[in-house]
Amino acid sequence: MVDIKKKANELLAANAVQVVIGFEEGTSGKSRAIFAQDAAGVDKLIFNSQCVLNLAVYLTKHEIKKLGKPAIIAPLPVMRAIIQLASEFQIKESEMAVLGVSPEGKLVEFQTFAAIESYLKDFKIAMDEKEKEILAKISNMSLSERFDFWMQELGECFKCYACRAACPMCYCHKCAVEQNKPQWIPVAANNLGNLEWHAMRAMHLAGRCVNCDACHNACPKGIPLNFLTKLMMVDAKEIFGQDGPSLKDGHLLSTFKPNDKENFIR
Amino acid sequence: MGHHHHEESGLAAEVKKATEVAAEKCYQCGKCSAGCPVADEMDYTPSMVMRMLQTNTPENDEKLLRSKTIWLCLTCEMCISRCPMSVDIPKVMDFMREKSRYDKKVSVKANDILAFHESFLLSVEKTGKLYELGLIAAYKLKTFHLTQDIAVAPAMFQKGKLHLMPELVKDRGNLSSIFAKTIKKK
Amino acid sequence: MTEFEPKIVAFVCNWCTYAGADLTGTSRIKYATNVKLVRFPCTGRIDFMLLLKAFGEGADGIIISGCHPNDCHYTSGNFHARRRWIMFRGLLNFLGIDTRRIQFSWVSAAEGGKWADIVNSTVKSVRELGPYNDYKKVADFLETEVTNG
Amino acid sequence: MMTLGFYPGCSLTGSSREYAESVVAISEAIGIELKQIPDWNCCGATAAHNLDKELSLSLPARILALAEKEGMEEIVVPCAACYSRLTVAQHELNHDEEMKTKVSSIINMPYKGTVRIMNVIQMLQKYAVDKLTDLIKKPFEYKAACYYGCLLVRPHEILQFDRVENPQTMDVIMSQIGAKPLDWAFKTECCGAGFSVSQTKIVGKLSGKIVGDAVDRGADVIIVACPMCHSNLDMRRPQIETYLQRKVQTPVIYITQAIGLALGISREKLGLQRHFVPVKIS
Amino acid sequence: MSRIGVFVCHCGENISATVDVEKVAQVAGEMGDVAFSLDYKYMCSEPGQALVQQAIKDHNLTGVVVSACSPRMHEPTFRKASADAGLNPYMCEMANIREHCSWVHERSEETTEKAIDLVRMMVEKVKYDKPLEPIKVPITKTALVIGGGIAGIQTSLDIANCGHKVILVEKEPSIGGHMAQLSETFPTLDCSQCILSPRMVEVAQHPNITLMTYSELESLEGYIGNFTAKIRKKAKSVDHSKCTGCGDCWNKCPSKKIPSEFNAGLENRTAIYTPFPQAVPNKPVIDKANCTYYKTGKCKICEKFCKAGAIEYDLEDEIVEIPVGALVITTGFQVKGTDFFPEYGYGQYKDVITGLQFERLASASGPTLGEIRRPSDGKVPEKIVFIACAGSRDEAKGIPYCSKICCMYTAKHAMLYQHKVHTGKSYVFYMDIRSGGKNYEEFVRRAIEEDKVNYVRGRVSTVYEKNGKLIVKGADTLMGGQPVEIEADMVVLATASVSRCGSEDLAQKLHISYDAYKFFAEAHPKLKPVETNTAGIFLAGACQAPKDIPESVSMASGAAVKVAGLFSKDEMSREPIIAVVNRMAPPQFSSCVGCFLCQTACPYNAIEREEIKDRNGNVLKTLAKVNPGLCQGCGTCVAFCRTKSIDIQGFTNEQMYSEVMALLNA
Repeated sequence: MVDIKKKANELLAANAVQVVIGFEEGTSGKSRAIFAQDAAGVDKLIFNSQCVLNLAVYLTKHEIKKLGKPAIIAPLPVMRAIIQLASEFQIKESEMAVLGVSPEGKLVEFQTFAAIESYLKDFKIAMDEKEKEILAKISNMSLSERFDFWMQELGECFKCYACRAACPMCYCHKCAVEQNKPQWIPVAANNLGNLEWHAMRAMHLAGRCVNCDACHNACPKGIPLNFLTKLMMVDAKEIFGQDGPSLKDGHLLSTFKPNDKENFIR
Repeated sequence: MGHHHHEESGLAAEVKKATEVAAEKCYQCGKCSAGCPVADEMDYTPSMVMRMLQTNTPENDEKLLRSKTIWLCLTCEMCISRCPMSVDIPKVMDFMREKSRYDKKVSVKANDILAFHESFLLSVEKTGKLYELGLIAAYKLKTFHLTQDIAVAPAMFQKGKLHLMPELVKDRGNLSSIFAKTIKKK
Repeated sequence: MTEFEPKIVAFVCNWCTYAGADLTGTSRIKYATNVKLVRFPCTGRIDFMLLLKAFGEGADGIIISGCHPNDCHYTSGNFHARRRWIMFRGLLNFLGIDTRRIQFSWVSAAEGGKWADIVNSTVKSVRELGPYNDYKKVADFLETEVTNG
Repeated sequence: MMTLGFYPGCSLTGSSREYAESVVAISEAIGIELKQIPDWNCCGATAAHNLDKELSLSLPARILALAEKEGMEEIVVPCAACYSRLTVAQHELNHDEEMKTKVSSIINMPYKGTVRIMNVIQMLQKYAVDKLTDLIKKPFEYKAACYYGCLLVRPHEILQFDRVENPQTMDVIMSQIGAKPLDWAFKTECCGAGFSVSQTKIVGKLSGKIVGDAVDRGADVIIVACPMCHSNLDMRRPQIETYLQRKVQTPVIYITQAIGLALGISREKLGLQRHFVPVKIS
Repeated sequence: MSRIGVFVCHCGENISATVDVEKVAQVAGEMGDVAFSLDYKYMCSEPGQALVQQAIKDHNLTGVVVSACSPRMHEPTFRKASADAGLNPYMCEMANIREHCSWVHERSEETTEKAIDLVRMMVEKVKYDKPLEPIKVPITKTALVIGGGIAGIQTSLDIANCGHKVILVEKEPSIGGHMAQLSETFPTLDCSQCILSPRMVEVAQHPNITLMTYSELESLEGYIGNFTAKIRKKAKSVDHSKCTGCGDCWNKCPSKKIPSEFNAGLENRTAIYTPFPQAVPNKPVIDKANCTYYKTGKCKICEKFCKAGAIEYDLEDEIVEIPVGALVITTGFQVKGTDFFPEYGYGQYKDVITGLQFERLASASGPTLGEIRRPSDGKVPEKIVFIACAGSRDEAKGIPYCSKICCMYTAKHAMLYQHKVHTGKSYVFYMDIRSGGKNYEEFVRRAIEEDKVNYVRGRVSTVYEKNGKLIVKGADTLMGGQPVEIEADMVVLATASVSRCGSEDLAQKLHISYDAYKFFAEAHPKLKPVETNTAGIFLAGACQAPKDIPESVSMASGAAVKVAGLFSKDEMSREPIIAVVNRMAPPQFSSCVGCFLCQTACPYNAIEREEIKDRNGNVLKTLAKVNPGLCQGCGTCVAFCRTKSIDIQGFTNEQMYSEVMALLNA
């Protein structure tokens, strides 16, 4: 942490950046984002297991952009988000400084996004054993059990869109749920609407999800909606060999191979 | 999917099942026959063999299993190494030899060749290794070519190329069980 | 009680399957009335949301059909669609939605007979599966029938 | 001194022991100790795969299993026929899990299929090429027709050794020890192989064409790496001469003997006296 | 609130036999927004169409649904009728109650119900139809032809003779291509040069044709009617405006050992050279890679001897930018060399040659002045073997297809040989004789019957050299595969015709697709053989697949007509069924966030980036923008767009959505 703070101060002092996006102590042991613009702010910076939100979400926010060129504290999920966002032309290398944080909590400096991408090669995007268990548990339910399970879970959703707000990939100005010509998804929260909303979001994140769980952590109802996107992630890897975000490989669903394998088309 | 799979029968089908070699792949260019070192000794040249399989008639299947060709094939692999359609003829020959022997259809013209192979394996079964003197002896008995190579044998002794006693594999039980489970099974 | 007649919508591309279905007609091959076609320029155009909406509106089954690989009028629309369906089908299944009710197929402009087969076999299998009540419940269709709790 | 696994095969203990002798001799010279696979058996040769597929897989499998048990990673197999049988069997088993388990129960030993099988030329390429030149005492300055035969090069998909048409590996080594390798047409034609005993006439013809072409192109010596080729080209010389209708004195020696001579190893140690066609060259 | 008219057709009895058309019309009449409905025996007949037009006027309809046959049948008919009645044609839709209903079902309630549903669906669609105008695209009436072989020459002349400008780009120093290399041509045996040279000269002199030799396409941008081509004119090191083509330079050039491409390596050329005497233009270029001066900085002999003072060593490549309306790709093919055949000697035997090399031997302008002499020692071969399918129809060598021209030119070669060497014996090893074509089979028969060419049906296993002879080991499959061994003096391989190396790169520059063998792909194998899937780019000749001269020429003329047709108007209009990106007020400008996934998805590169700037030129937002010239309307982008910012006219999200709703909420 020391080295990170040191670096952050240097950057601010040299006016190389105007704001440092990081974590600070929040209420009740939780952490929250801080946008440090001076040494005092930098001093508040913390980094621990409680730092669960994906700071990359702020890189595309208009209000934050107004603060000037940012330096961002970037643990692995943020790095991944940065690569994905860059591949979607949402952010530029020249417009930010990335203060990488290694899994050991050490500062890793990157001059280019390419450098981040190659650094990530050693940290393949994947689920931990516990998550694998849960995924397997759901997958192994009978069809109707699974349906009821999700109806239960998604039934909780009251469309607060905290998941969307927390997701670095949900940067659209006008989300499809707000489209009303046609009204794809009913405005009111009801089972059908919730199912449609979360299914749509999962598809929109297919091949894009960076597995940061920010959506789940943000969900006031603790719905395991992150497993919908995790499934997309697993399939993308298993079926199409997509292995985490990439600057040049092209998007999972906007590219194809003539010999893509399926077993259900007659 | 959507394709109709009708049951295939006949030698060609058996070949395909056992060796995954599809006779229909052959388009009769003859490159195999052109390169085969023993083509002119054969009753049917390699390309002819493939054609006969394609006809898929009992008559031709029978002719093949009783042919000299299958025993003359040296498995030198020249055909397959140059085949434009990568038809693995040697594999087919192996299969047909085996079948021809088990069906007791071996051509009389191939007696010597078969006799040699069998004597060879006999020696291996008994000793675990090739006991050349034993092989020759057995072969002569099978074929009555008693005088063949009389000239060579002494020279071989004197050059130390023939042992009077066979070298034996210790675990011969293992060996004979291998034979029991394979070639002797059928 | 009369046999259950499933409602099935077919999302098809204009160049292959729609034309193929035309051929089924000109060849006077008969098939079940349950299936109604919606014409798209290309399978690449078919929004996955439409499948959910169709179930939501009470469809018991769905047919998606377009040009065979490499035959796409737009060269690669069907390839894109194929990837989309591979991912979406996995998701639906994971959500507990019955993918047996969705028949994907390639039907060319020359395959009038195949189209009839696809329609009839799909109608048959969906009929066997019965009405998609699980989903209809969610969509508050059978409100009246559904006992509270 | 490094150690490699060694599978001599039957012929090398009998009709072509000079091959074994010369292999061992030059191996020593280049600092390689060859350790025989304990209680090895015959590979089954042509006979086995002619008469029974499973047998033709099981016999090699037993040999390889024994090598594995001994912890051997690489084995040298000088006999081209054995080399071919072992390699092909290993390949087929590695591509047919079902058969693999079946065979391992037939030989009732565990079989992994991981041993690296090398012929003599591959051994030389891997462990001798750099040393060889310095070790040469007396350059082997002869016009040599390198005869590869079938089993060293075909089937290429499996052996992945030298190219099928006009192979070069032997030629390269021979020129390295001072020989002038000939460009000739019968490098990979078949000599008659398994018919050595049963079809001597055919052997006379096939081998005759080979020897004939080599001689016509002015070969002083024919270089081989396969005992079957050797016995056909050497021991069957009478039949060959009948076919060619002329006397042919050109000797046939193993590449290991040629190297041996260049390294100044004694003729006896190389077993040159064991040939039918007297080897006048030195 | 739209006013829709529904017109139900009986189609004689085709529909009314199984569908209760009256009921359909009556129910349709009660649907929302439907102002008028009727049923009629033949809607597509004159009076039928008149009914529609009348109704449009009387009930001032804003939309029309004709429920009859397939739109693929009569949509144009009724859209035109509507347009003539003053309704925007794109406000007219068809409900297919014939092919998709009456013809595939028995008469029953359900059948009629289905018909009604189909009508309801289209009524919903029409509600959301918007008046559309065909897209007008201006056309630059200049064609770019890439490749100066016979196909390129023919297509250029045809287009030019229609009065349009043509730019013909050829990467070699002269046009002519393979045809210039050929001796005689089958099946007439007239001399290739003699029929080609006049065409080459015509090209050079044609007022509408600009010839750019020694030049290559650098890049291509734009779309049909409006391309911009960048062309690299390689430095010739010779000022052709001064050069008289006298030949002093190449006669004096000291580096003479460069294998001549034109003579297929059978003869050498100099570093400063024209490919062949009849070259067009007949002025030299310096082959920098082989020129002593460029390699060592010394020599300059050509400059010394050039009276015209045309040599200019420091000339540099020049890139010109040319606006063109259409392209014809005629880059042709190439043949495999003998080194492709290890079993035939890896190309190490001098007297094993390719068919193309034989053409040079047989050609009066060739290195032997038309005498058949073998390369090794110049002897006239007494026995010659021709091997057909050398590489072609050979999966193992990666060329499973038939090269198509070999059967004929091999017969020709054997014939020419027999004509020139009367005592000679010729053998042709073949698999099948493919002689489809006018007078082709007769030609082959002549070779066999009159010129006594020995045809042996079988492939050759190997060829090897032995005391000056080539031993050919083949087999006669018509004799049961009997081995055939021939001691030949020369062997000619009819080596496979393959795509030009670099055709992949060119295809990518042009955004056209190519097949597994790198031949360029036509838009439709039957009905669009000269079009590519990129509008405005056409194909001719062997770059699409192996072809002989007559085929290449006819294809070239075909492509020329396509171009001329396109150029016959000042602007072209296209169906407005294309994608559009939505627009809204600042600060968003559009719901598009510029992720450009649509860009990678689009098969036509139709999606461009548009920067929205403020007065001071600062970029406020970057949006996707559809190029109406390139978009073909597949809608793949629409299904991708997460924000639903891109939509496709005629198949909008609202329309597809409401169609589904209409179908299911009966």
